[in-house]
Amino acid sequence: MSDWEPKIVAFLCNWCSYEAADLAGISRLQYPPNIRVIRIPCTGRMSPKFILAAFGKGADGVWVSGCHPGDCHYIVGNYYARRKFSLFKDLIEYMGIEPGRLHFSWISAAEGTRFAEVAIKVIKTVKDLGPSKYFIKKINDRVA
Amino acid sequence: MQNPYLPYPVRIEEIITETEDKNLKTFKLVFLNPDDQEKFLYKAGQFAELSVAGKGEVPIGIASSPSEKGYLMFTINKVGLVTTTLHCMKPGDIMGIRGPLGNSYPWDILKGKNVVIIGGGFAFTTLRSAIVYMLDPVNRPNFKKIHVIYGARSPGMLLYKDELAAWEARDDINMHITVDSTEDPTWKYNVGFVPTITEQKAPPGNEDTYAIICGPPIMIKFTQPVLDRLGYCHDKIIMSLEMRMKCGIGMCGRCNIGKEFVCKDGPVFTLAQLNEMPKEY
Amino acid sequence: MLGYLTKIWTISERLLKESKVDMVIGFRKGTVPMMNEPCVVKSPENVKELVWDSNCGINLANYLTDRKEKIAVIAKGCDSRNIVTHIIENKIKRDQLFVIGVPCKGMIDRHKISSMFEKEIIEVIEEENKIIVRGNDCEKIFKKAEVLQENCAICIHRNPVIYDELVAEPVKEQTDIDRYKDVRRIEEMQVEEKNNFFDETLSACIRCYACRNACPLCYCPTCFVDESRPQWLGKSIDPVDIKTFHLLRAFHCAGRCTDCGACQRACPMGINVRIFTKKLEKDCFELYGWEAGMSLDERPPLDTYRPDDPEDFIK
Amino acid sequence: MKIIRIDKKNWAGGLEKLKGSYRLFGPVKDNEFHNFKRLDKDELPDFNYFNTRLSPKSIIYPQSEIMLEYELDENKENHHVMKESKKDYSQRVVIGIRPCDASAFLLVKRNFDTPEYKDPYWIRSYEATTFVGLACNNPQATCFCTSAGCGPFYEDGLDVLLVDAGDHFLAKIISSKGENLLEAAGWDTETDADEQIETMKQEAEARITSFVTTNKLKDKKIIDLFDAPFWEEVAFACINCGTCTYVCPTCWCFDIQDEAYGLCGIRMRNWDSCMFPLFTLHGSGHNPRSTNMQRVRQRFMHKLKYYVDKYNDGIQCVGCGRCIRLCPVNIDIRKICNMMNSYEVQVTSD
Repeated sequence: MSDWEPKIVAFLCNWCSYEAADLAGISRLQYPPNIRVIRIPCTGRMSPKFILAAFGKGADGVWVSGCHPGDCHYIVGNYYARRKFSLFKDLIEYMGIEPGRLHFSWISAAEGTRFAEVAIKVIKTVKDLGPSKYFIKKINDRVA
Repeated sequence: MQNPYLPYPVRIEEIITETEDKNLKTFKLVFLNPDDQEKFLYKAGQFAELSVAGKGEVPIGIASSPSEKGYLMFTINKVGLVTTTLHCMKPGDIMGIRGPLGNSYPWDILKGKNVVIIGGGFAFTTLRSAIVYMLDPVNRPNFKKIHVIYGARSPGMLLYKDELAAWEARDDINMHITVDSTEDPTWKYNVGFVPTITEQKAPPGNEDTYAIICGPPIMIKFTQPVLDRLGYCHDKIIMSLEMRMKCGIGMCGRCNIGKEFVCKDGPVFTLAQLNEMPKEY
Repeated sequence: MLGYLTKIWTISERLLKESKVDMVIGFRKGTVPMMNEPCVVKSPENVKELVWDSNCGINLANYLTDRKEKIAVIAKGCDSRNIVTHIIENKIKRDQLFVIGVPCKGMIDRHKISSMFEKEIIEVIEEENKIIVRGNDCEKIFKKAEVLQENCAICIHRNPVIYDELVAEPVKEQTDIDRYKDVRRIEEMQVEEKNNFFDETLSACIRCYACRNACPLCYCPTCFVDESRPQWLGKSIDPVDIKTFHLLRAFHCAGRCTDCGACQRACPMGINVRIFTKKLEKDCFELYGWEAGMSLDERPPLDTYRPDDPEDFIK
Repeated sequence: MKIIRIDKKNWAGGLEKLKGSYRLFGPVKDNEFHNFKRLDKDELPDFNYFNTRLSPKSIIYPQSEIMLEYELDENKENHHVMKESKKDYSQRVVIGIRPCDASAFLLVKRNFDTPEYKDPYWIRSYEATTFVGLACNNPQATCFCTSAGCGPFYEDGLDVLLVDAGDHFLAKIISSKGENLLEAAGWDTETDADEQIETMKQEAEARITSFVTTNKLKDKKIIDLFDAPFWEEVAFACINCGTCTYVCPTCWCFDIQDEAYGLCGIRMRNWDSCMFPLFTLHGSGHNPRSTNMQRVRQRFMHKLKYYVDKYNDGIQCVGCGRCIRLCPVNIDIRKICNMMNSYEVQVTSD
């Protein structure tokens, strides 16, 4: 498994982290190519279903990133999201996903450098955990 | 044991966009194995399960006529997962087909009779099959007068426009095409809802005349009293039901109405039969 | 608790006679031991159909969703908290309801009693604090406390939160209860152990959705398991689909669940489904100081926020 | 019919012998209740049970079953073409099935084995299976098999009927399949116990205390029962879960689903339930059975009227009582059956 590379789905808020990723690109900042970005209108739009679907279809890690508290384009979307994520992360880890597979961050549009740094950190953590095994759906022997 | 769940592989030969809203496309399908075509013997009014690997199946009335050889034709409305996938497919793609399924229009009974076909919207597919079948030179002598009343919201929403025009030009079929409304000054046919046109154009009911109706529920609701007034007995009014289906062979249970399974015992019923059944369709 | 019945009849009869309500929603005697059937009584002559005993574990708030009539409903502590949630979530209006409050001493666990009684149970008779279980030519007497539903044993809100009339004086609330012992035990497990525990817990699940449907909180017109575009969940008994279902079902109840136990009581396979909802209940309490259904004036935790909410987990 | 005496000391040995040529399934206690499981080496069926929590229908008709498979990789030959999945249809035996559950398969067979279509999965499984029934010496209070077309010692649907007679079993051979099985197990002590079994049968039948009346169902009009006024009341408590249908040995409805895993996929079927709104939801959004009441009515009408009319051989229920015992809100099919049977249309005089 030495050449194994994790697949990480990143849900990035259109108004901040998504642009930060852009900025990181324009600034030619380096980070490993393990991230697949899905743009969301606001972290408030994130549904736990998206995260579970990503894990179910084989993502080794999921990363959700949005605007710093107080900076939401829709004023309060990320405040609601914060509560939702807090409970969800606790629940899914309670049910047995490894801490370190699911990440959240606040990154503003100006923080290209920070985006690259967090990306490196997220990828490293997920990579250290190895391939996902607990919430991934495969053809199963219970299905005759 | 033959596996009734195993679709015949077919190739999409041609895709025709039928209506101006682009929600209806006609698919011409050709069997990959010629033997399968021999096995697929159908009658107008039957349906088939179209199968898209990885997505599922969808029951669709067969729009081609048994008299048209070498291909099958289905006109599909974009509604759910499978039909949307179908709309995104292209000629040459491989899919599957199971059937023919269900009963058909009662051709034994219709032999030697006047047939009045009343259709609305995109429910005209198996009616097209019936018309093409009856107009086939081999079959035409088996029927007396044929009337067709077919309506859509607007001229652009009519299916099979070229064929409609060709039938208009014939004298062995009485066409009454109508649209709910139109601003097209070149429109030369009827304007008005199907029930109204039926009242004006359909022949009166008698022992020798059968009506086949397919259309949206609202059209059926208002056409039925018209046919009553015209003197059609309920056992001479023939309808085709739509239901959610999965297996298509009367086993999975969901299309059950009363003691009938719409997929196997139907989808074609006379109004007299439907009157005895719970109104759960 | 057995003495409540006459009062329930009197109130119901009065309300129906005076046309204060169109119906009374309560329980009638079941056809098998330890089961009562939720029922509706519309005429004052029929109020004697109503029963009340320790087999009324179904949450009657479940029968109020989107109703338009004026309704009297019999409510235990947990039912009343779900009624509060229903009102907050606009599933029914307060002025449509006449809440007949029942101070509750707990419901008995039929699965537990069955497993503690080797023979077939023919009859279960309830006396104050005593449950007499009879089989063919055998009998066993249990203390009610030993056969309570687990959620009742750890209940700290036995008295209705809202009511229009109480059928008896409030009961003493239980104190010094450790509600989350089982949750903590799992929290302390290693990842592997957790997965084994939940795989084992859910291995019996047949996806009948009794847990979902018995829950007054589950009223979405289209449940996520029934959504087809996209289809979030497969329909088979695949363990990941089952696990995902239970996770999301619990999550949809986050900050709303009152631990009424209806889900667990309904499960035909005896699965401990409360183990999921309780984790969220614990978190909501610890993070936001929230208990569901305690007040009509507070918004549930996922429908509000504080600028200084905890966010240690966010980078 | 031949009766073989099996001493209980020879029981385990015979079963082990059978495992050489059959896959064995039997009731096993799992936590609080019994269910049918594949018996591993040295594992014995546990007969200390009234009936299993779930019916044994899943042995023939699994809750989830792969039917077809396919490749989605366009570079491969025959991509997108379905083919049948390989299955194990080697001989199997269900040991200790209750007579009601075995006779349920005969009812279900009508659905899967029709003159027009044969369901190959169900039929092959069914034909590969030998049913060794365990007579019910002690029926439960919720059992009403005798008025639902079978009984505690009912033989139709079984290949062997086992009767527990204390230190030994009496095995009544009902079919050649059953005879072969006993032979393979090495049980061959013939005995003359017809009378003993008959007496035990009568005693067991006398212990049944619960009944339904079905005699008038056939004569009623579908529409009359369908429009009967009691459905709203019957359905009030129902929460529309699928418990009754999933635990029922005679419920057969299923759903067909495709699942793709990367570039390969399967078409599978899963049990479905008429209790679920999705069961009948049209693509257009229209749902012919959109309300709770309509779905409850469908379940009872199907079992107690439509089936009766369609096959003219009684109700689609064997009286096992599972739905009564496990319904979360205590909806009792016996009550509803009797309501339907005694329902008369009120003739309005105006």
